[in-house]
Amino acid sequence: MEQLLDRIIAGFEAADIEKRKDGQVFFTVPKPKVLPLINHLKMFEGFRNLILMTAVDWIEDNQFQITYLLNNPDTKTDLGIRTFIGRDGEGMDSIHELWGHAATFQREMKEMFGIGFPGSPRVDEPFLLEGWDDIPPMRREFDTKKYSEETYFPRPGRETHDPATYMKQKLYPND
Amino acid sequence: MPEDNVKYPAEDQSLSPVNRKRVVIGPEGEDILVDPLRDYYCTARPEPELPRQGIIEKFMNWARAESLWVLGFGTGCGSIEIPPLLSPRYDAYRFGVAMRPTPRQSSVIIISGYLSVKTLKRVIRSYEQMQNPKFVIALGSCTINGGMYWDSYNTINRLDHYIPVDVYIAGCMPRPEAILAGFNKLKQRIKEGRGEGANDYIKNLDWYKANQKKIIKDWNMPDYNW
Amino acid sequence: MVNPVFIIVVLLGAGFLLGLFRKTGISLARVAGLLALAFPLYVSVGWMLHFIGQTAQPYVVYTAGTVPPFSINLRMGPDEAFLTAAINMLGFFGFIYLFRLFKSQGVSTIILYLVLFMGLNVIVMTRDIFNLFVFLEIASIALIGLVLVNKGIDALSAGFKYLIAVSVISSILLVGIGFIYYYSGTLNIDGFIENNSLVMKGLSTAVFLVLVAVVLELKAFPANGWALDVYQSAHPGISALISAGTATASLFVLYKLLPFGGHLWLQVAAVIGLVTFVGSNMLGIAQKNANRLLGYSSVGQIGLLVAVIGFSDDLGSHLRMIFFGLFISHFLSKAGLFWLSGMAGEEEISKWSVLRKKPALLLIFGMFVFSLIGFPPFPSFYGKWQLVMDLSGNGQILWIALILLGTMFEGVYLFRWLGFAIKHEVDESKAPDTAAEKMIPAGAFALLLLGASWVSNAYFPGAMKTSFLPLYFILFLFLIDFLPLVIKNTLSILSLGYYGWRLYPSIQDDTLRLVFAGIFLIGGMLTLFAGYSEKGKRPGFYPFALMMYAGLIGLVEADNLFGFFFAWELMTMGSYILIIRGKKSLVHAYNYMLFSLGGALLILFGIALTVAGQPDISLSMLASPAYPGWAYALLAVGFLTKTAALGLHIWLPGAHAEAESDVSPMVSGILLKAGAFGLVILFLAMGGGEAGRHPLLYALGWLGALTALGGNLMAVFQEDAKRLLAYSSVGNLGYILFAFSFMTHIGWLTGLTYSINHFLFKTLLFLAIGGVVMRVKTHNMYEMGGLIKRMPWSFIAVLVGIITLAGIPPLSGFAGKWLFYNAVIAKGWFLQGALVFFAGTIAFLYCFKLIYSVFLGQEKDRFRKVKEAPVWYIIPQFILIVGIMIFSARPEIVLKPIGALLSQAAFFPSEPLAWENVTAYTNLGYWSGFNIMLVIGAMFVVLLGWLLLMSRKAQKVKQFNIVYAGEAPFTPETTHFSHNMFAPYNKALGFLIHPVATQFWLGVNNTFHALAESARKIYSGNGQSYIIHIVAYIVVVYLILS
Amino acid sequence: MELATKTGFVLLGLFIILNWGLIMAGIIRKIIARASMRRGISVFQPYINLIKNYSIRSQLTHGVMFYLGPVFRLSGGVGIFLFMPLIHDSEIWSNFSFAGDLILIAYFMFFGMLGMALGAGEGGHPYSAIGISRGLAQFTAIEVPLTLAILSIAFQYNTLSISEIVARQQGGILNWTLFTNPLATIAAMISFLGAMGHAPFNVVMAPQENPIGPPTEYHGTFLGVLQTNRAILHVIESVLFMNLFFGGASNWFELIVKTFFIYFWSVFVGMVFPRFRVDQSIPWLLKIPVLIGILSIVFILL
Repeated sequence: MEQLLDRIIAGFEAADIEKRKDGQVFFTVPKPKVLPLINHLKMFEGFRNLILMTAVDWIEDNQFQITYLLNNPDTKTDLGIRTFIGRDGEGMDSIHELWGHAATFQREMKEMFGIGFPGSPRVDEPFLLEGWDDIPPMRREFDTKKYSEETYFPRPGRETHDPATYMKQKLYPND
Repeated sequence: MPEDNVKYPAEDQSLSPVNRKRVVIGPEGEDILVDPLRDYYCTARPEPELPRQGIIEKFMNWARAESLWVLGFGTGCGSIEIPPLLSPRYDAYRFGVAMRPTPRQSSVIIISGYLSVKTLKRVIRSYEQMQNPKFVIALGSCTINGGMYWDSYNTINRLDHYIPVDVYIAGCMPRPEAILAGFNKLKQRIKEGRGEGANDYIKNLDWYKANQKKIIKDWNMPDYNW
Repeated sequence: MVNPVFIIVVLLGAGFLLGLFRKTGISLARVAGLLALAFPLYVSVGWMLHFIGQTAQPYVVYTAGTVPPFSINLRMGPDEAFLTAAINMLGFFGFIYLFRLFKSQGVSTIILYLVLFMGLNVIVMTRDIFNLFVFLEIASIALIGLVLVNKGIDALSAGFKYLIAVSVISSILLVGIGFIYYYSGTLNIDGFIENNSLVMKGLSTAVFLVLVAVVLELKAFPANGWALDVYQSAHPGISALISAGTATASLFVLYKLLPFGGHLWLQVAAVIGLVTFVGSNMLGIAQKNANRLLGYSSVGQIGLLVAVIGFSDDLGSHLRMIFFGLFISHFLSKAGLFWLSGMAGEEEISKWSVLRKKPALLLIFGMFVFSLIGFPPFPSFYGKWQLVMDLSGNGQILWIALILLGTMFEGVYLFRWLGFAIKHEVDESKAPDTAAEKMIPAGAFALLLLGASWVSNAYFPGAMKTSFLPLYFILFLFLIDFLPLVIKNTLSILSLGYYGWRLYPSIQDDTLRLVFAGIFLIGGMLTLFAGYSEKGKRPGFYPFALMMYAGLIGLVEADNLFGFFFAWELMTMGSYILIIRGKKSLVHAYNYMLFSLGGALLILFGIALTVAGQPDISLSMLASPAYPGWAYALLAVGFLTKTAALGLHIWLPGAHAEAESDVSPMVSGILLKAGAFGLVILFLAMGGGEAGRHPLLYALGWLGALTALGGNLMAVFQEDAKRLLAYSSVGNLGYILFAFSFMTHIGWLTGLTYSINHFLFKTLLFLAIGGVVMRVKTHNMYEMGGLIKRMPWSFIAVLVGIITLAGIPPLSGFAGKWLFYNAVIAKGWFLQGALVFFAGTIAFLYCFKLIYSVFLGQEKDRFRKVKEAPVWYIIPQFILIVGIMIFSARPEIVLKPIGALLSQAAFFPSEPLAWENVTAYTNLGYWSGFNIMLVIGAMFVVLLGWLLLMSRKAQKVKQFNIVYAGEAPFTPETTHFSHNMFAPYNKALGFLIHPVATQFWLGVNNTFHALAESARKIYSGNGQSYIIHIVAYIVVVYLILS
Repeated sequence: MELATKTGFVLLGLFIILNWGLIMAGIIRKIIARASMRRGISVFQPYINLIKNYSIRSQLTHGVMFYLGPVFRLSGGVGIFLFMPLIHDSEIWSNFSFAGDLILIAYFMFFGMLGMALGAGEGGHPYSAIGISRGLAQFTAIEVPLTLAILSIAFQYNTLSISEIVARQQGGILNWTLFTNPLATIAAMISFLGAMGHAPFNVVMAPQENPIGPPTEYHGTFLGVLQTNRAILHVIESVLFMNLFFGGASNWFELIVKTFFIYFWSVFVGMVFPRFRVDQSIPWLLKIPVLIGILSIVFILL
């Protein structure tokens, strides 16, 4: 594991290494190194299995984080590979050639975040949302509460409380 | 879809390929224009089926109430509460409740929990394919006011804006006992002659359709699914 | 009468003169040559006419003014007159054919040609053996000169091989002649034949040498490679001369010399001839080169003729008649075929489709092929019939088997060839050569062939006369083929009606025949009705359709076995042409023809074993055949090829499915009944009582049951609508066979009810599906669907059809099922019965598949605008529906008279089926078609009224308004559940329909082809090995003889 | 007049059979429920369901054949009733059995199946067609042991008339075919399992795999008609087996008791056994039951 990490650090400029638990390591690599790294891991290091791909919107830093979670079933090790791309229309390279099911993750990310994956099969078809015409709903500038109120006929009379203050009031009304 | 000898006119690009107008070549080499939404589906507008009067309608309502055939369609997490309903412990059969696998033969649809826009489309189809009279039981707070998904971008808040609801059963989730109580409430309603949701739906079809179309952006089915 | 010696004089003189005036120009020389050839033709025809109808003494010419043995004498008897007439006819027309060739080749070729024919004439006429030898040499050398007309290494080497072989043979002949002269002191043929008994001992070597040389001259198999090479590489016009001309002369030489060898040599000739016939034809089946194929066929046919001469003791007074029939067919057809080969200009038989561009050529080609195989009305049919009958009379069963086997082999390659010509794809860039000088000989020989057919019918013994009236009408239809379709169709329908009207009085008491005649005639008229919807003139359709119907009616009308077989072959010929008209029918029609031919030959064999040479050939002879076991078995198997019993069924699905829309009902609903009728005739003759327990019947019963199961099971798994119906026919004919083999009164009623029902519903279904197929242009059921909205009338027809097929009350199919149960229980064949019943329920599966996949389910985009089937298809369908309704409600109208007939004619005296008004009783149960219909009708109306009352305002919806788990169906194609509909059934029972029969026949086919292919290798093309063949042949024959 | 009387009695018989069919269905459902420790439906629930279906207000139709399908189906059921003698030695309860014998009834079963198949076919639903193809495929195999049994008893009694077969079984329980020809009875009763559509032969309607099979598209009055037929058919087929194998009935009470137990046999087996796939049930039916049927014939012939 340590040697593997050394190799990755040396060869692919991995940084920000974070050992979560036994056999599970997350780290960050620059965008151009992602594809060579994944290729290398799949071909030479036994990481045959793509568990998932997902994205996080760091709106404050104006970037998306994309995470690939790879698994080596022989050594029972997981690698989380993070990378950062710009929020404004910058796409990411598709890895559907390595794993067919990556196309589905990428389709979801395209729909939910608007991250482009040029060349990925069916990437522009709707995945969960049929006929969505607003900005992608998982981007944090999308105000889901406002959208819901405008769209879904909120039933009048609904009260909303902040759980912390509400419970405090209920349980310790004297404080 | 066999793509050879099929041509698409330029219009209707918004529709999915299945529902787009197309020209196919017939056996004699002639061109045939196919408009799926018009040619495959009945486009008639439904008419309300008014109840008969007096004792006959009362008798029929009794029969309808005592024989509630439920469409087996679980829309959300609440559908996990349905199977116990039929187990020996709760035994819904004794109230004349039975599950049917096809909407054509069912008279009750249970919306069991949160309803996303995508599922709503299927619910509308299934509901419209049921025969008059038909009844809707809405399960859980999600169908009442959105419940814990009240501010979701994709989950409806009020079911009764889209299809007429006969009985709401509150809770998150309601237990089988509550559902049985709901069935009995529905029976009572039917026997009182108040189970006219199907006719309400048809009478206010425009309003319902407007609400439905507001949230279902890719409306690629006929206006009424016979 | 002109003295025949002038034949020689004129031909020789013309040859010399042409030689002298070599420079005067080729045009004049050609005309002179033609005139020179016309003269012997005139002379010999004159002599032939002189001998016809009177027993004039042969005319003998003595040369040099003295009598033999001091001079050479020529004889002109009836035989010589006929043969020289034939040879000179060939010479005349062959000259015309080569007219253009002579222009390029110059006068010397014409001289060679004249010399050749002089030689041939003398060979026929001379009675002096040395003279014979000399003219054989002259003819051979002239012939080799003509062969060398074709430039190129092939012809050169072939001519050289021919020369060597002929020299070897002639030297043997010469040695033999020397011996003869040494021992008998004379060279005169009549002289030493008279003397041979005196000096028997020393002559045996002479006899051997002379006769073996003559036999080799006739290209005995397998020492005949040299001849085949010549056939292949010579100019077709020359090959025609070899095949028809020199062979004729050589045959006559054999005939002249054979008495010399005594009885032993007759047998040798028979064996050699038949070995040549079978062997050569077997090698032919793998051959693809047209001219070489004709070579094989020529060798084979000559072998048969040699055998006929060899049988001359057995045939007695029939010899000339048989020889005439076989010879004239071979002579005219083979010359004609070689000529056609020159016109087609194609070596490869698959490329003969160019003939299609000239329908007249195709017609002539077909005539020649059919005449070679021995189809009526051509002379060889008469010849072969009489030959087989006479041989069986003398107990020569093995010879018959060999003759039929050889004929079968010949059919294998000739029909492949004919099929290619009719149906193989055609190369647009080529066209047949139809210059007048080539058309005239071929056409003339075709006409002569027709004339010979007429002669055969007119002058052959009385029992072998058949009514040529239908044939004249068919000929008339050929002549008016250019007229519009409406006229021809109307004429055809009217002719069938007229014929029925004419026939009715003679069979009105014989209900059995009446039923079958009704099926053939009414069915024929109804199916022809559909023809009105065809566009264009439909060239060539009506003559053959009428030929098939003429054959079918002939079967019913026939009162003797000859007439029956004549009609049977006529029907086969017509139906073959009808079937091959389908778009993809090439292979299927070929299969059909091979099975039909095989069946016909077996029937001929069976008849021969029945009649065994007796003069009486009436149908009643079947009751007491000479060899009962074999005759019945052969006849039964022969008829079963037509009813497509399991194992013999593989031709049927393709043939019926790929035929044209209105031909399918003809061949399925109607034609198959011919086989059933044959079985009826056969079983009737076998009689009830003791023969009813014949072990053959037991076997046929099982075969019928298995056929029913197999046919129906195969139908279930078809995706092609017409193929499904075709397999269903296989199954239904299995029921019919099963029912008839009961040989009980009620079993026969069952069989006849099934036959009538099958005619009604299968014609109906094929017409309906044919109409649909016409509109949608596909046979695949899964491509159709939802057509009920477009074709409601066809739907009703199919619905009625399948209800009848499945035997559901109240329609008439149930009558068959009910009778069937009674028959099974009465007979005690429970296991077979259960099998057939199982088959019946399986029928339900394909019935549903048929109607559902085509008419119900999802409508496809492509067929949204198809129209109802043509009205000319709908009308006969509804006439048939009315027929079904009448038969369902009042079955007693038909069944009562049949039952009465079966009892009264003492076939099955007990009458277990009694009628009381409309109710039928057996000692087991009862059934009343009329009451059932009444009850069900009333009930149906009441219940329909009830439902109408309850749901009168139902909303009409469209095809995608179905519940689809909340989704919308994707496309009609993916929503129509049709392809491989009964997959689980296939999983459960599919192993039962493993194509055993197909594989078996493929195996037979491959074996013979492989055999022919490897045996053919003896013809290495090497002249030396050919000589070795000849020498070895002589040695082997010698060893066998001694 | 005679016809009117006859028709009157036939209608009365039909009414009794229909009601007994509905009640029997209720009783059986009740028994099943008790066996699985439930209270279960009311015995009269089938009536209520039937009334409910007839009181559905809206209908839709896919075409003429869709409309006629239930009519064919009910005609099939009623037709079998019409041609079936109900009570032994009773002229008035022999219906129209003078029109045909056992074979007529055996083949008339196809009438309803065909109509249903065509009607469901025109519905255009693929599941309908799948259900039908399974049903027909299985039915071919179900019929084989039954045929063998029928042949066996027809030969045994030397008649195909049902009244005659019943008459020959009178005079004590030991004269029943059950005892005189036990093998044929066993073969036929296995067929009966298949004909009734209970487990293990109920893959046709299998609601878990394809919504309810052939009648997927049928609703309201159409479904009501189908349910009416079902009630009649279950009783009348039991009557057929009663007549053939269990001595017939000499009065209505006997008929009711016997048909109940005959029908209950199929329910009983269905409760105990799991479900066959079609490609499993066909080979199974063609092995053991067919063998038993053949043995029964051999047994009779000896």
